[in-house]
Amino acid sequence: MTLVFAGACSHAPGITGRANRGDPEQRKNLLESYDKMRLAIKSSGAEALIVIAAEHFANFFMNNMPAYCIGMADYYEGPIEDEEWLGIKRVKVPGNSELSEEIIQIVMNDIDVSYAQEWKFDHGISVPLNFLTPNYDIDVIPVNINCQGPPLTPLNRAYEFGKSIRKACDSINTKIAIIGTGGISHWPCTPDSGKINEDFDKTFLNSFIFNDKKALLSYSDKETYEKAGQGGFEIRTWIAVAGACEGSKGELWCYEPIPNYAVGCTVANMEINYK
Amino acid sequence: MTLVFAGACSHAPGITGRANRGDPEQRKNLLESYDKMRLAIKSSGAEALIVIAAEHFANFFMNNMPAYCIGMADYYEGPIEDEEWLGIKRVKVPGNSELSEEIIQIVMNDIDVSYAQEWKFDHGISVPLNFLTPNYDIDVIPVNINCQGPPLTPLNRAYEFGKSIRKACDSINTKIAIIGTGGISHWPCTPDSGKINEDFDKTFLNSFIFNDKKALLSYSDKETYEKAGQGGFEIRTWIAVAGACEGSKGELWCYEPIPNYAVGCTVANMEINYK
Amino acid sequence: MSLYYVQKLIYELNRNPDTTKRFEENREALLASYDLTDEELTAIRKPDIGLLYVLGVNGQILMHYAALWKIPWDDYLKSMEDGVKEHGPVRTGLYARTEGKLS
Amino acid sequence: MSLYYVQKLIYELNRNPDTTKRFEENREALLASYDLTDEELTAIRKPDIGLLYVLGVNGQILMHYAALWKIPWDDYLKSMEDGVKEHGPVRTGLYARTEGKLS
Ligand SMILES: [Fe+3]
Ligand SMILES: [Fe+3]
Repeated sequence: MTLVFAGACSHAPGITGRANRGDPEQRKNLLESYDKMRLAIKSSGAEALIVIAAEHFANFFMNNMPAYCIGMADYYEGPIEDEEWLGIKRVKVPGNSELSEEIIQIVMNDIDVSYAQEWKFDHGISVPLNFLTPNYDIDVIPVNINCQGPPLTPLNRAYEFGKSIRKACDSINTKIAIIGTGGISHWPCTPDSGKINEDFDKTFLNSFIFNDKKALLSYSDKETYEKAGQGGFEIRTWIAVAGACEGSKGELWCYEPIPNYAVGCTVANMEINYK
Repeated sequence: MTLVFAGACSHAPGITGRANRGDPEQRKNLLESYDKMRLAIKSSGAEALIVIAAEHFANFFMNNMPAYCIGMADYYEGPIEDEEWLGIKRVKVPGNSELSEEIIQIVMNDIDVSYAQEWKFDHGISVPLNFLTPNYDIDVIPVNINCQGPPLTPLNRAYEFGKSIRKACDSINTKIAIIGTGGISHWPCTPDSGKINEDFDKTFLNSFIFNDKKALLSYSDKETYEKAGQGGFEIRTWIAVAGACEGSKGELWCYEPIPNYAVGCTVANMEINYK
Repeated sequence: MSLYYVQKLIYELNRNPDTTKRFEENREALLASYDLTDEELTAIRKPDIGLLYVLGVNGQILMHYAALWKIPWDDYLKSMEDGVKEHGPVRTGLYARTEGKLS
Repeated sequence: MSLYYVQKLIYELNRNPDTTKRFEENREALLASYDLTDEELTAIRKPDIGLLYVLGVNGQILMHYAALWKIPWDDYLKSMEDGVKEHGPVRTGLYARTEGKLS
C-alpha cells in the first residue's frame, strides 16, 4: 500500500518556453494547479516519483521502439532541448536504479517493458518536473509509452500497464507518487499546430475523472488522430494512471485551452483506493 | 492455419567459424540435421521464416533493452562479425515490412514488443540462416528475446510470446515457418567456455520434445545460470517455439556435444497441431 | 522503407553532434551512408521542408531539421502547407491518414 | 551505475567505427565523455581484461575489446582467470552470482 499520490498533467513546451504568450488569467490558474500538485506530492511523503511520459524521439527511435520503457539509472539529465527555447535550465535529476529494478522485475510478469540505464529527458518530462519538483530533490523514475511511432500499443495494454505499476508500488516498501503526462488533443509541429479540440478534451477528461474504463478504452487510433491529432495518442499516459487507480475517482484541477501553448492545459489528480 | 513449420536449433559461432575443429562424425550428423530442417522448411511451402533469436549486444544494449523485439524492415544485413572469423559471407537478407507490421499489430495485444525498422544480424541469426536458407531466398522476420542483460523476461512470458506469434501466424494469409535458436547450456566468452552440461541439456530437450509446459517453465534464472551458464538463458527461444505449438510434440534430430563449438549442437522440430 | 532512413538521418542530426558536424563538413559522404531515393536526397539538400512533410517525416523530427537550417517557426509551418499544395497530399506515415490536413 | 558506462564504451567501440577511430586518435577525450571511476579507467587503458571481468563486464562485450587489442583467444580466457586470482571474485553483473567461476 505504498502508492501515495496519483495524477496527470500537460507537458507542452510552450508552457515554459513561450510563458508570456498565454492569457494571464489562464496561466495563473494553470500555475496554481501545478503548485497544488507539487504540494500534494510533497505532503504525501513520496520518496520517489514515477513519471509516465511520452517522449518525442529524444531517446527512442524506430530502430528499436519500445512500447513501454522504464528507466533504471541513478541519475538522468534534461532537458535535451535548448535551455533558452524551453525556458528550463539543464540539470542532473536524481534516480534510483535499485528501486527501478525492483519495479521492473515485478512489472515484467505482466507487461514486457524495455529498460534503460541512461535517459535524457525532453520537455515531456522536464516541463512537469520544472513545476512539481523544482528543486530536483526526489528520485525520479522515468517511464515511456510510445505515442509517436506506430504501430502503437493498444489502449487496454496501457491500462494494464498502469495496474501493473500499481501492483509493483504496493508491494514495495517505498512511498511512491505517479504522474502521467501527455496531450490531450493537439497537433504539434504540423500546420494545425495551435488547434485544440475542447469537446474531445472534455469528454476524455470526464471519463478520466470517473475512471470509466470502458469509455477510456473505447477510442480507436483512427478516431483519436482525426479528432485530437497526433498529440492525442498521448492519452495512453492518462489511461495508465487510470489503470493504476482502477475503481477510484479523480478531480479536475485545471483545464485551460491556451492556443499559444498549443494544448488544453490540464492538471488532474486521481484518488488512491487502498484495496 | 498458416504456421507450416516449427523447430529449433543451435547458433554457436564455432559451428561455422571453427568448422574443422569439431569431431567429423558429430559434425556430419549436425550438418545432415540442419539440412533435414532446410528441406522440411522448403517442402512446407513457407513464404516467410520467423527466427526467434537471442542476440549478443549487436543491436540492443542496456540503454534501451527490449524484452521482445520484432524486425519490421524490407531487408536486413549480416553477419556483423568478421566474415573470416565466422566463416559466413556478409549478405543482404530479404525481409517483409508489411508482413512484420501485420504480425506486430496482432502480437501487441498480448505481448508488448518493441519493433525495429533496421537490424544487423549477428551469428545468432546468421549461423542458422547459413544452413537453413543458404540462398537467402525467403523473407526473414527476425525476433529477439533478451537473454543477455538482466532483468530478463520471465519464462512464462516467453511461452506466451510464442502463443501470440502463433495466433498472428494463424490469422494471416501467408505460409510461415518459425525457428527458435539458442543455447542450451554454454559459457560463452568466459573462463568456462567449452564446458557443456549434457545432463541439463538432455533434461531440457526431453521437456521440449514432450512440450511439457510445466517442466519448461520450472527453471529459475539462478538454477539455469549455475547449471547451464549465461548461455543457458537462451532457453527462452526454445520455450517460445514450444508456446507456439502448445499441446503438440517434437522430435530431436540431433544432439551432439562438441566442446570445440562450445555448445551441445542441437536440431529439433516441433509438430504443428492445427486447432 | 526509405522513409525510415530519411527520418533516421534527421533524428541523428538532431541528437548526435558528430553527425551534425559531418553534415556541415562532408555532407555528401554522410548522405551516402543512408539508403535514400533521389527525391529524398533532393528534399534534404535543398531543404524542401514541404516535400519532406509530404514524404511522411514526423513533425517531431522535422521541426528540428528546420531549426538546423535556421528556418523561423512560422515559415516552418507555412512550408508544410505549401508542400501539400505543390507536391500533393502526405504520402505515407502518420499524417497520410488525413492527407496531412484536418478533415 | 558505472559498470553501465564501462560496458557502453566497449559496446560502442565494438559497433561504431567512429568511436574506434576516436579511441585510436584521441583516447583521453573519448574516455572523458563516459562516467568512469579511476579503477575503471585504469583497467580500460592498460587494458586489464581480468580486472574488467572482475568489474562485471559481460563476456559478449569484453571478448571484442580483447580482440581490438589483438589479444589471442586463449590469452583472453586466461586473463579472466588471472583477474579473479589477482582482484578477487567478480563484483557485480551477471557473473557475480558464482563469483565468475562454476560452483
Ligand atoms: Fe507530447
Ligand atoms: Fe547465443
